[in-house]
Amino acid sequence: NDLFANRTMTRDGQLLLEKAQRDRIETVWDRFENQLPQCGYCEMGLSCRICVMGPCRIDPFGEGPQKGVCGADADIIVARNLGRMIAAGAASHSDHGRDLVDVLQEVAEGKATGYQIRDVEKLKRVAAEYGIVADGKDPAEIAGELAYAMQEDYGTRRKSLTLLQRAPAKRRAIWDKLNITPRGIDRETSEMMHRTHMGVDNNWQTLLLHGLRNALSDGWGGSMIATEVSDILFGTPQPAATMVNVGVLKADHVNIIVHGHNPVVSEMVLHACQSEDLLQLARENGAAGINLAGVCCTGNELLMRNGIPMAGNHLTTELVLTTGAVDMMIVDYQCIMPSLGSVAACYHTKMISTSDKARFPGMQHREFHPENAAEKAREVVKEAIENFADRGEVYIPVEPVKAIGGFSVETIVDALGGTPQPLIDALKAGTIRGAVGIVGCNNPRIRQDFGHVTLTQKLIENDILVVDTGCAAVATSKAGLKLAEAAQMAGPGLREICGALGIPPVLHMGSCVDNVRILVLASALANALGTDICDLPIAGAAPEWYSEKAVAIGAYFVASGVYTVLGPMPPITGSMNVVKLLTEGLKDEVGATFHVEPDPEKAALAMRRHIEGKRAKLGLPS
Amino acid sequence: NDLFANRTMTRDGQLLLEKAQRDRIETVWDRFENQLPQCGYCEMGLSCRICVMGPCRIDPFGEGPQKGVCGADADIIVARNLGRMIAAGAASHSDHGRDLVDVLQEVAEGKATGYQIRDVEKLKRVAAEYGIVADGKDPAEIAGELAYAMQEDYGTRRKSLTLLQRAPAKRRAIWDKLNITPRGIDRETSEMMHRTHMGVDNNWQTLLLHGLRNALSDGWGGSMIATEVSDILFGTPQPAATMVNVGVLKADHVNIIVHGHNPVVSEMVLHACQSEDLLQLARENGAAGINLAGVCCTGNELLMRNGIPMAGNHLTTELVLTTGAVDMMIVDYQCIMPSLGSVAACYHTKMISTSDKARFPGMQHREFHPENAAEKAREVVKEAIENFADRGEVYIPVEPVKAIGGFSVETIVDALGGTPQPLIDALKAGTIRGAVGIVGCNNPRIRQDFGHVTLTQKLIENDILVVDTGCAAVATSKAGLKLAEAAQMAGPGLREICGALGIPPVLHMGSCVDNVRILVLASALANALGTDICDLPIAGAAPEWYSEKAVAIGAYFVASGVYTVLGPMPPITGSMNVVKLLTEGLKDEVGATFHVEPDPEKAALAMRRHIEGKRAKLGLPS
Amino acid sequence: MRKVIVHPQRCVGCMQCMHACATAHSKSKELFAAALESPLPKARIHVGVGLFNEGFPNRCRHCEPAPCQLACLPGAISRDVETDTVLIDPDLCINCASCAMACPFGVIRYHQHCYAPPGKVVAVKCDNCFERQMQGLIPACVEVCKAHALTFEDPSRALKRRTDEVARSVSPGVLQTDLAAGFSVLNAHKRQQIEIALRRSQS
Ligand code: SF4
Ligand code: SF4
Ligand code: FES
Ligand code: FES
Ligand SMILES: [Fe+2]
Ligand SMILES: [Fe+2]
Repeated sequence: NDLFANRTMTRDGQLLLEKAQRDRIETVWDRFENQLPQCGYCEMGLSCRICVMGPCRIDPFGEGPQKGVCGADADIIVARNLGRMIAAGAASHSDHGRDLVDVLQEVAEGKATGYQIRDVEKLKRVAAEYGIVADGKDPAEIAGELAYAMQEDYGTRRKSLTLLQRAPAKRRAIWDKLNITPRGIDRETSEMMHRTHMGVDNNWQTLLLHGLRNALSDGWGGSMIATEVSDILFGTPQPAATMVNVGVLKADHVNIIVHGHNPVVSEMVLHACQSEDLLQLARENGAAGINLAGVCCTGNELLMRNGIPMAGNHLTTELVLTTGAVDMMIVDYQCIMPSLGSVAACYHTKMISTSDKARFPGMQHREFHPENAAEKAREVVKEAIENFADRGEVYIPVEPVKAIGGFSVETIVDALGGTPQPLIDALKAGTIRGAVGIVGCNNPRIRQDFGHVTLTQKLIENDILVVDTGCAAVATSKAGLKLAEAAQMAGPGLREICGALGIPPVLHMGSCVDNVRILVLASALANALGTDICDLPIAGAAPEWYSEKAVAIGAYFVASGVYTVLGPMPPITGSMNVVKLLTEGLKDEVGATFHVEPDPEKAALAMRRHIEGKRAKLGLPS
Repeated sequence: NDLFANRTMTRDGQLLLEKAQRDRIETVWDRFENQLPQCGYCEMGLSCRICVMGPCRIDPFGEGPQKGVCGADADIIVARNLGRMIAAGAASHSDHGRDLVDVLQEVAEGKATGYQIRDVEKLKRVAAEYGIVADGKDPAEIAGELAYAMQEDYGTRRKSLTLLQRAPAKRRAIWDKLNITPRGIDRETSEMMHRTHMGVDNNWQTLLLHGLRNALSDGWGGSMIATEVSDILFGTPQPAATMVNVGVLKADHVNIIVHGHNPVVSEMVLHACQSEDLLQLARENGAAGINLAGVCCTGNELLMRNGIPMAGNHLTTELVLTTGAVDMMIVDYQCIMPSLGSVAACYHTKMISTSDKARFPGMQHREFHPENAAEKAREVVKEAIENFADRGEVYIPVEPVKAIGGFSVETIVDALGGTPQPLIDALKAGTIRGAVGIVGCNNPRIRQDFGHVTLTQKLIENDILVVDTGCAAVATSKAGLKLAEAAQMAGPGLREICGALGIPPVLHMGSCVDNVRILVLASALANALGTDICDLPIAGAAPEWYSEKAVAIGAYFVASGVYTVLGPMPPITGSMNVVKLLTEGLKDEVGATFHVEPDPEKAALAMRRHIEGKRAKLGLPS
Repeated sequence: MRKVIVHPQRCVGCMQCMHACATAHSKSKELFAAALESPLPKARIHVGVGLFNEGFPNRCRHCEPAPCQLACLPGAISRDVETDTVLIDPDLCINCASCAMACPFGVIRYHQHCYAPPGKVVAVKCDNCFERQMQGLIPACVEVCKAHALTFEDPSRALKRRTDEVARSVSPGVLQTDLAAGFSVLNAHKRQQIEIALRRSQS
């Protein structure tokens, strides 16, 4: 079916789209088509609803109004709207980080039964960065002090966030010079909301600069804290084999899907799924066992640390329900389509929401808190088991694909023999030309996974190492690029190195908050070379992004010196000034820019050109 | 001129609109007309730009799309949009409060030369509320500890904001029960931005509840801190006579206008304007003196504490420049129309922006910081004096009106003889039927000041005491209602009391952040009566509101139990569920609702009905 | 034959039809690119503002006989029978403004556009998206109007619908129902705001 093949490049997706059609399920693609054509003012960033003298819109064709009621022009309106997208993205990641710090604190206080400190070494390492003396203290005590210190990063007293010290000195000097060194994590978001109020910042340049500061408070603040605390609580990821795509569902098992972003819930669900008495109950209910799988980032968190299989990424989240094989989907927060409840209603699937800050139509709400999470998890898993008997017809149309996940910075350095030097040597020698981080979601504007997979293929063919996260990482996993054998598809240099190290040419580095692992890795390389991130032969890409979080991520990448290529166009074309600043002008300020290119082949070319340019500047062989 | 008379009820406004037309100045009303018709989706809250699967919009007629691409329906989209308005409003006030706390801290550290602790008694009183022991400490030390403690309210560790303890116990119990007790000030804003990200909170009820929590973090957090610290640093307001309307400009004086919200800048400008050497310089430059006047809330701050005259409110800010008599306008932040620079460009007026977070087209930027503010202020005032010689024709078409300002809770209680008891007795006896707080801005949808003035007149005629703030307070001042003589326009009961106490029937309580004075007063009354705020015969109104801050204010009023009548319609009519919850359902939750009524006469009727109803319930004479 | 029908009671004033129209009459046919073209494409449908600040999409009626056609001396205006469209030939137009004076609805504008000879200012108005229709697409303004204030259908169907609507509204015992409750609330609110101003100027 051509329509379905245009919607997704995945075989499971195409087959399930047919199933959805048979079952008369409305999908995200149907709703997207219903919305077309979309409002041009809104798409260009030219509509403003910041106050009720408005709403206002600017006519891009020059005939109608050129100013809002307050007097704001296209540049101001576009910049304010973009600033608020960054604020929302940064706030989302950072609030997620806050929840983890809260768990860390409760673990320290002995209140969060079920949770524990899994990586004491990392706890000590991170605590040392916060200036906490670990000697003679037990892990709980250190954890308590660390949580307290991290909370201070969320407060308003710091002049600069603690983990910024991981960035190269040159980079920090740039931030100081531009006055965009992030202070409190929440403070930068509040200030962005303040600046974008009517009659506050009406200078599009300073608005965008504050956007960078706000984004940095995410990348080197909220998200980085989220990743570090997740590692401390749930273990630092290690490479491990897993499986991906809808075929990971098992017809004879109780299938439970976790969806969302925060491992606080999903880790407890995992424990419950592994407990002997519940497995026994599953068998008593006629199932061969309990099969836990993930979608979206909470899935990635489990995959990274526990090798849990992934049923799909963003645009698969509805389709996976149409298999009829999902006995329960448990969601926490972020990127969970509010349509899921109504899709599930056509099957026997139970939908459970768990977060105090996220409810959804058609879901049962079971609120998880650190103190009751272990117990709640057992409760819902039990219900899932009981629901197994109510299954109707099951349709699992494909076999799963193998993949390797679990590449934290720590394990990458381990794989290299304890230091990043072999990687640096390979870069210097030109065996590997450079490295690219591919991140972000799916977007119905783009054939599902096509952007991620095509871009990745083109890059590894040309000896560029790819690391990826989030839905991008799931896309390349489904496409079979996360296997040691996939080195065959890489260019000769990259193939040789992957062969020697036994790693795939595309390394799964985790969830969306784990993009900070890429920042840490890039900083380590820059520090080792005594240079700045923007001088490295590296780049970033978000070929199928859709969310405000992705805008924040892109902005902290660029502000950290990483040239970043976006697939979908952000709502900025209403102001060519803003477009030019983001795609050209920022080069003079932070040494990196955005580039927008919907065609992944062209994006690959642009990135190769960028990387070769950086190599030349470093005097590395061409 | 009928057109101009329809735009504003003020004589100075009408005459200056004619002047603006002669001078070919585009005003906010022209731009408003240019924007008509406004986008109905946006006006109804039915468009969503939260992610780039969208933009999406819902067809209110039910035939076109009923869901966004993600699956969000009208209720969710409207609630998310409203939630973000509250977040922006709360963030704006709270960021303003943060700046004051920073000054307090720098004063404590001896760094903010030019600033000092003006009200040591209040410092000690507020410090005591924060649990700070003042004994044996000098004011600077107390100030340092208080600033530190207030910063903790901005952080993420508190379970509940400190100043909430001012609220009646019954009220706090309601907040706890609904789980909307605000924690960190910035945290609630961040959480709102998180909840409204795609795929997080998709329940319109919980979204709106968090909106109330976010608003409470403003009313009992950021704004309350802003007011208290302003009083500590600049003195608690005392009743004093002043003048209002464009006639306060003086043809033979150097005229300087301050505009914005934060007294941190304007207080320093005032000092500079009063310094002997600069006055001398003014005389040397041919001026009779330096005339400092305000517009908007920074003007109100100066009026309240120093009796500085007010040239106008929100919709006058452009017109005041068309007098040609303004030698300099100095702005800080919030509600400053970005059009001002281009209006000023047609005259000799110098425009100076002062805040690190707010720049504007056509303004010179002179950044004020606590350490350099005194000096910067002298610098710009000097320039204003030098600019006096460059004046062209001057048109000051009216005589100013007298008014009394400066009613802090402290002075109201003082005026009553040291306790609120006389007020309570008058309420009990029915001499005064009740009290109403009128707040908010102007909006070109409504004839300038007509809403404020008409509503106020109708209320005082019916023996309802009015307290007001912000642009509403300036409106009634211009209309002559803030004079002891205005008691003649009040009903017999109110007239008698005003006469006895020598106060006007309409009390100026300050700027927009000072709305918290109304909360404090209401709490004091409720506490004295051993009841809750929602049981008092009081109400709130925002007859001409326009800003996101006003949405936050309205929401914290209602969440605090104050029935609140809005003039302009918020962008919520796309969801009758949301409309019903806000205008009816909230009664069962927080004991108060919103009511929307564009006609001030009908609004007065609704408020009287509400007040009489509350009186009846309290068993007070009808 | 299908025609564009206007249902003014459903216009929400979003002006997206203007946007889509300008884009459909650009060189690139793409919104982002269109906004960068020279000459800038312009809308041929215009949303006016009514007495109570409500929107009204004002569009060429393609009258029969068409006063503009009758007024055009050089014969630049003709009718395409297949789509029942009054069309202006930019090559023959002499920019005399006779058609605009004749048009009772004020829908004719004068400017350059990408199909006219470069640099030539000509009379421009709605062409019923002639080009799109040839490609099997419906007019751009209709496609973008999610409120269905513009529809593309057989006029008899639209009339039938309207007739039924009216008939149902007078059915015995039936309460007048709103097209959309929230939209009515908003419109009543706006109307009231304007009436307050009128009340004052009359008194
Ligand atoms: S902030 Fe300005 S542009 Fe935005 S809605 Fe208000 S008046 Fe219009
Ligand atoms: S969040 Fe949902 S409704 Fe909003 S733009 Fe995205 S897909 Fe559309
Ligand atoms: S949709 Fe995949 S990261 Fe959000
Ligand atoms: S939907 Fe209102 S401007 Fe786009
Ligand atoms: Fe994610
Ligand atoms: Fe204000």
